[in-house]
Amino acid sequence: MSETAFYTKDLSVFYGEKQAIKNISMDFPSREVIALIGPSGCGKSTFLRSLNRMNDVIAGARVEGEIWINGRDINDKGTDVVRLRQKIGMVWQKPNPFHKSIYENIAFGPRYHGVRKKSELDEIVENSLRKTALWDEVKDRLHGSALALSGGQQQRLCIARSVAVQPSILLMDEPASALDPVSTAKVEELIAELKRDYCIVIVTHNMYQAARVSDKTGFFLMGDLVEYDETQKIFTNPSHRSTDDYISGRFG
Amino acid sequence: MSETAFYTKDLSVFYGEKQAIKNISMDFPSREVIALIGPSGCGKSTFLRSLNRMNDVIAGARVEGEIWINGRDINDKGTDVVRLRQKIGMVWQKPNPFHKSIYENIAFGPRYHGVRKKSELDEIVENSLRKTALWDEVKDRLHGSALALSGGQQQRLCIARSVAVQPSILLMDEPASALDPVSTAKVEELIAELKRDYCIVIVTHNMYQAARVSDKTGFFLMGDLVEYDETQKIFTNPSHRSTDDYISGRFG
Amino acid sequence: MNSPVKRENAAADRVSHFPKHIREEWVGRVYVYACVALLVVTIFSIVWFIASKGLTPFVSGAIRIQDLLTGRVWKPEGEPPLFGALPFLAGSAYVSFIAAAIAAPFGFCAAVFMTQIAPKVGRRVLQPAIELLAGIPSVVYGFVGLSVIVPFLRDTFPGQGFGILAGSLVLSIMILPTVTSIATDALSTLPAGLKEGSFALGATRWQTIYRLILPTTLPSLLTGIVLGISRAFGEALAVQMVIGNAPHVPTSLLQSAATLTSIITLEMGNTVGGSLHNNTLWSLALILLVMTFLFVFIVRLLERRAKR
Amino acid sequence: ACGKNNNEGAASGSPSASDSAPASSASGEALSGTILAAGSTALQPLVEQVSTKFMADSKYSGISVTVQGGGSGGGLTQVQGGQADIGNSDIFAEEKFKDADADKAKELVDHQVAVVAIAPVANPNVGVDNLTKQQLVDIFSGKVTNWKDVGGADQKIVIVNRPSSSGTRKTFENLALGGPSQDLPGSIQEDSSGTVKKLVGETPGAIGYLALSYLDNTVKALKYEGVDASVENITTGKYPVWAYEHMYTKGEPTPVVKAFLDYLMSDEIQKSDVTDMGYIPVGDMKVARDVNGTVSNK
Amino acid sequence: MKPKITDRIATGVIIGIAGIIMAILAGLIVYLLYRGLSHISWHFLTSPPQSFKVGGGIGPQLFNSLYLLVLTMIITVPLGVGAGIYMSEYAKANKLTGFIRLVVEVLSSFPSIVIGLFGLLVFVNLFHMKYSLAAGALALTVFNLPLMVRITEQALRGVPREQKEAGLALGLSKWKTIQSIMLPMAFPAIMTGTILAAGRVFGEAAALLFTAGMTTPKLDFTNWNPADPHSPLNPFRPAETLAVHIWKINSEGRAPDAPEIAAGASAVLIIIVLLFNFGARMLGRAIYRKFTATK
Ligand SMILES: Nc1ncnc2c1ncn2[C@@H]1O[C@H](COP(=O)(O)OP(=O)(O)OP(=O)(O)O)[C@@H](O)[C@H]1O
Ligand SMILES: Nc1ncnc2c1ncn2[C@@H]1O[C@H](COP(=O)(O)OP(=O)(O)OP(=O)(O)O)[C@@H](O)[C@H]1O
Ligand SMILES: [Mg+2]
Ligand SMILES: [Mg+2]
Ligand SMILES: O=P([O-])([O-])[O-]
Repeated sequence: MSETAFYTKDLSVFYGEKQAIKNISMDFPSREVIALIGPSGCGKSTFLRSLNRMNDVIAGARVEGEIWINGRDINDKGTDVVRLRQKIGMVWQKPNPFHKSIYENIAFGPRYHGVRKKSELDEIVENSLRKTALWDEVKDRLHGSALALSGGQQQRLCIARSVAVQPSILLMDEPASALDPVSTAKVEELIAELKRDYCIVIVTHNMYQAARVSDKTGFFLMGDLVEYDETQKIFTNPSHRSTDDYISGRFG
Repeated sequence: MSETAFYTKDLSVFYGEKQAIKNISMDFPSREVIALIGPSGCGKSTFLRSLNRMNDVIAGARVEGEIWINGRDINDKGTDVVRLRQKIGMVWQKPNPFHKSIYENIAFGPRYHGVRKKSELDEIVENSLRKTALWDEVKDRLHGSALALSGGQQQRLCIARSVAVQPSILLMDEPASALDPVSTAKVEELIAELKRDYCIVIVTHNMYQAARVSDKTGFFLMGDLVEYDETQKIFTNPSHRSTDDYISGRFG
Repeated sequence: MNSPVKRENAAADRVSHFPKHIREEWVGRVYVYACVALLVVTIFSIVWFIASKGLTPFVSGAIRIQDLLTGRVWKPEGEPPLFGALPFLAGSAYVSFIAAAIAAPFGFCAAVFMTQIAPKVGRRVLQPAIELLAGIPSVVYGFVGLSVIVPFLRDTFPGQGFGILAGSLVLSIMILPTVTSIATDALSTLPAGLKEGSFALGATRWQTIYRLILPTTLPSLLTGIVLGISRAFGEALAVQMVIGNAPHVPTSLLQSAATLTSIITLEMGNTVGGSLHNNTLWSLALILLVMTFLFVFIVRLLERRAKR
Repeated sequence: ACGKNNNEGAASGSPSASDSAPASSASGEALSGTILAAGSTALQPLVEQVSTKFMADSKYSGISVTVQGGGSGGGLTQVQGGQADIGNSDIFAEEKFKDADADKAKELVDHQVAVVAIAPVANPNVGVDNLTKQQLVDIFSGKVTNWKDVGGADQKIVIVNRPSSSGTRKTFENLALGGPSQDLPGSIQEDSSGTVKKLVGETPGAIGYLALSYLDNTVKALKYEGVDASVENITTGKYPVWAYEHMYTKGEPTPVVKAFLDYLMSDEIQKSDVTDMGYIPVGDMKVARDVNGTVSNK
Repeated sequence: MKPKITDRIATGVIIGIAGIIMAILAGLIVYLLYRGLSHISWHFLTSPPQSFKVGGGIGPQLFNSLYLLVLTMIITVPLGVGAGIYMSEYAKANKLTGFIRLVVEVLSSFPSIVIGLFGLLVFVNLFHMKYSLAAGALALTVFNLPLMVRITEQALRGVPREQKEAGLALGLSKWKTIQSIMLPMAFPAIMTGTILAAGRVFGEAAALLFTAGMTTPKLDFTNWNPADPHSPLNPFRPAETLAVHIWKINSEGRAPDAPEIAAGASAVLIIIVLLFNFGARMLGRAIYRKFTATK
């Protein structure tokens, strides 16, 4: 087995009284793609969001348990959340480019993190766009609005934006579910490409997608991690009845 | 083939400038279940809602084309929309019980349509709840708030509420997608049960569900009806490439 | 001189105790907290200053609270001076309640029109119109009241036109936007699908509104009405211009009356600071303040009800 | 006692001051400074107008005068508290600062700058042009409610009052009615003389009272006890309902303030602006009145 | 059939009432313009009022209103935006926040005359500002602040959560995210709201009677030194605004053409309020288009 990028221990998330995630311990190897599947409302997004402490943003959300990255528990009080998030990129279901130019969308992060020189920034922008296979499509309109791009392009731009600040982990919440077949294929290719450098955690409701892109798959049900194993095992020979029920579409 | 409950001819729906549904002609046989599938945003809900003119409620929505039920085009100016909707029940993805008691939720419709006698109403309530397999679960708290029921129960209550006004067509928009496995199974059973009396049109994103419950399936893509055929045919041997791509999970 | 330092911070991760982003965070924090602190200080000083002025007549023993609240005679320059504020309390209560009684059905109907009947026309025409009504300054309402409503009432009914009715009519237009906008919010934020559920059963629009929407949104509608009353209660100039200002408990809608605000406007400038008369006017201001708290309290109660 | 001294000071100062003040300032360099006069709205227009002229005068170009309204009470409070240099008032400070505050009045120095008479006014259609004191008392106490009972048309009487804190009302009550009146149910009360004039003019059967400076032909000024409120009758004391317009300073005025007050008392101003605006110059009065209301010949 | 008839009737009544409201508004505006427009001229808009003669204008009052508005906004906007940011981004769900919400709510419910009286006590007397633009601007700030807070809070809440999260996820500090991602997106809404609030401030009179005063000294419009007592810019001079002027003219006005002046000034006021309203809408739309770069 490869080295571990990070792992959680007894992670629970509450929304007010309600427990959305129940004592989940899970470890994520570097340079692999981990898919999280499960029916709507089972807590996939909640779990994903707790990994970069994005749940801090939600009023009433409370996280318990530990998340160890680089020998530190990020739920510790002393954690520098801002620094942490720089190391963990995130991509959402709905593409959410900033209302700025394509160039600015990507340069924004690096510039904030101290890159001042125009030439350096230019380079980062180009590299990020190349990595996400967008460069050829947008190189002529780098200073045009990012909102003028198609949905699929916007989503890849958002991935490029994350990549530009050099994270080591990428969290993706249904990154292709709002995209057309062609864009979906491109994003999936991109994931395969990026996993050479990053640990990628992807939430998806498309089981074929999970099977295609991931190395390991976790099945969630009502806040519990029912099963977590090699993707191939999960899809061919799951250990739990409910996993089987779900992947064979008996509910959800 | 069985008799036709209703059919559409060149039906288009616009939201402002944008055309969400493009010239769809489709016929719906009585006493059958017709599933509508397709990726998010392809117009399934929009199409369904135009069948009982529920799009009237949405500002900016405009419907063109014909929908023939019982020898009349319901898009005709003269149509009595109220009467029409009584004949076409509707169930939504998110259960939407009224903020009233269980009893009142079901009695609301019949009472409004002229049933005054307490005994008659009682009977309708009981029958509707029995039909939806809710009776045993709620008979002791008929006058408690409907909002205290679980999601699955609420959904079945909404179906019971529709059934209580004796429609001939039932429209269901992802009726089980927010439900747990057990409730999903119950709703699917219910659909199989109800199709003895009604023509049921169901939107679902769960292809197994479509395969399980429906007799015919229509595949939508970006406002077009790509393919419409016997369910078995669609799932085993679709005529179109994109149908195949979709049901084999290559996107969506 | 800043940029090299920053660069260094970015590079030497954990060395500096105050990396740029933490400093930044503090700047933001200090700024917003200061703004909020100022808000709190403001409100406390309002209460403190008005209360300390308004309580002097009672503390000094010159007037008893119950006499002020229940006294029917306002004769501050008499021998002995009499300070009965009941006429103003009654006047304020009458005008604001009647105004609300007129505005409530109008507001509800306008809200129904905008959300249920013709949302497009509503958004394009009625909504802006109502916002405009809210934007018209109260002196302009007073001016129109004085030059249209008062002469109209004078010519149509017995009396001089000035009085509770004139005040209420002017106020009802002024609070219509408040009532309407809250009703509109309540109607448009109804739980998704509620209305459709009813339509799908074949209920008519009116049935849906009357049997489903009205009961479900009632607490919110009441909130709007209370807010309207609250606004009417505190309105000064428009009312003062048309109500007639006689310090008597009104016995008819067409009789000149006075409100708390109108008597303050009228007499504050003519009395010397520190005199009993002047201090008693501050007591009236204090009553206005207390009423504000009361209204806010009621609104909160209703809102809590609406949430359930 | 103090009040009396002040009166005399102001009255006697007026004729001579006009030339002494500029003389004193001419001896040194030109005066400069600011003056804030606040208070009576009745007096405000006059002071404003005069201050404009004053500042336009090259002799006083270094002085800037600001005039504020706010009501007599406010003016007295502000001058007493030191926020204003001059407190304009329609009534004696002693009438406002009473009881516990009586001492405050003693610190103020009175400068009477004009006289204003107040006349009962009625809607032109009431059919009456003279009222006796008793008739007025009956009307304002609600004993008489129809004009026909005082010899006019058969019409309901509508009283348009000023608020009880008004200087105009106080003067009218004291000098025309002989004592405080009540606020009757159904009477209208208006903040300012302008509104009173407007209402009396518009409202059938209305009666009120106004300073002469407000009069015009939309309302009818009534004779009081058969006496017309003419300049002649007022200066001789035949028409009793009149009052001084006061400008109070706290202690003796500073040179700058004194220059302005002297300018206001100068013949040039008293004979033109003061009379033009419907006031009567103090110097024209052949009678004087003290704070207790005692009238004496000068 | 019966429910349908009820429905028809009810619908008719509701439409009727909507019509009545429109008619009231139209009537108001038409009346005000009809009475006032004929009196509006360049001279009327620029010359000072006359106490006793015909032909007075509203120049200084108009200037005062605008200047006071500017002063008020200079104070209110930074404070209101700051507190609004607190409300939407920093307030935790605890008692303190509940209390601050209550404060804002109460503050916005205070009658404006009470705020005016507070200004009289504190700004005019205690701080020795006398009746002045500064005192008026502070009173109006108190009056306007809660509204500004609410506008900002709502505008920020209108920013999609994903935008904020995208900023945070890039490792931006919270403040930076607010400053350079959320505020720009909220800007059109804040702008629109601010202009509407400005309209409200422009027409406010009750809070000014006892703070900015009811008089205007003679102004020298060639003197732009804010320290000079005759300079229109001096913030420590008293200033009668247009709204206060209307109120005063309606009661005190002794000029023979007082009714016309009142009507003319009301028309001017209403025209400006209309301009604020339409301006806010149009500007909001334009800015929105610019920011979302939908060219
Ligand atoms: N902000 C919130 N406040 C309260 N409850 C929430 C909140 N967000 C999510 N929940 C609840 O927590 C549970 C888990 O939600 P979550 O969004 O993580 O599910 P999910 O698996 O991502 O679903 P989906 O596939 O629909 O995105 C759900 O029951 C949801 O209702
Ligand atoms: N009220 C509306 N106004 C404008 N556009 C709308 C509206 N409702 C839906 N649309 C658009 O119309 C298209 C079809 O939407 P529809 O809701 O019918 O899709 P769907 O197939 O039901 O998707 P889903 O599976 O997500 O429910 C979408 O692009 C959507 O953005
Ligand atoms: Mg999710
Ligand atoms: Mg849908
Ligand atoms: O001059 P007044 O005191 O009556 O306003």
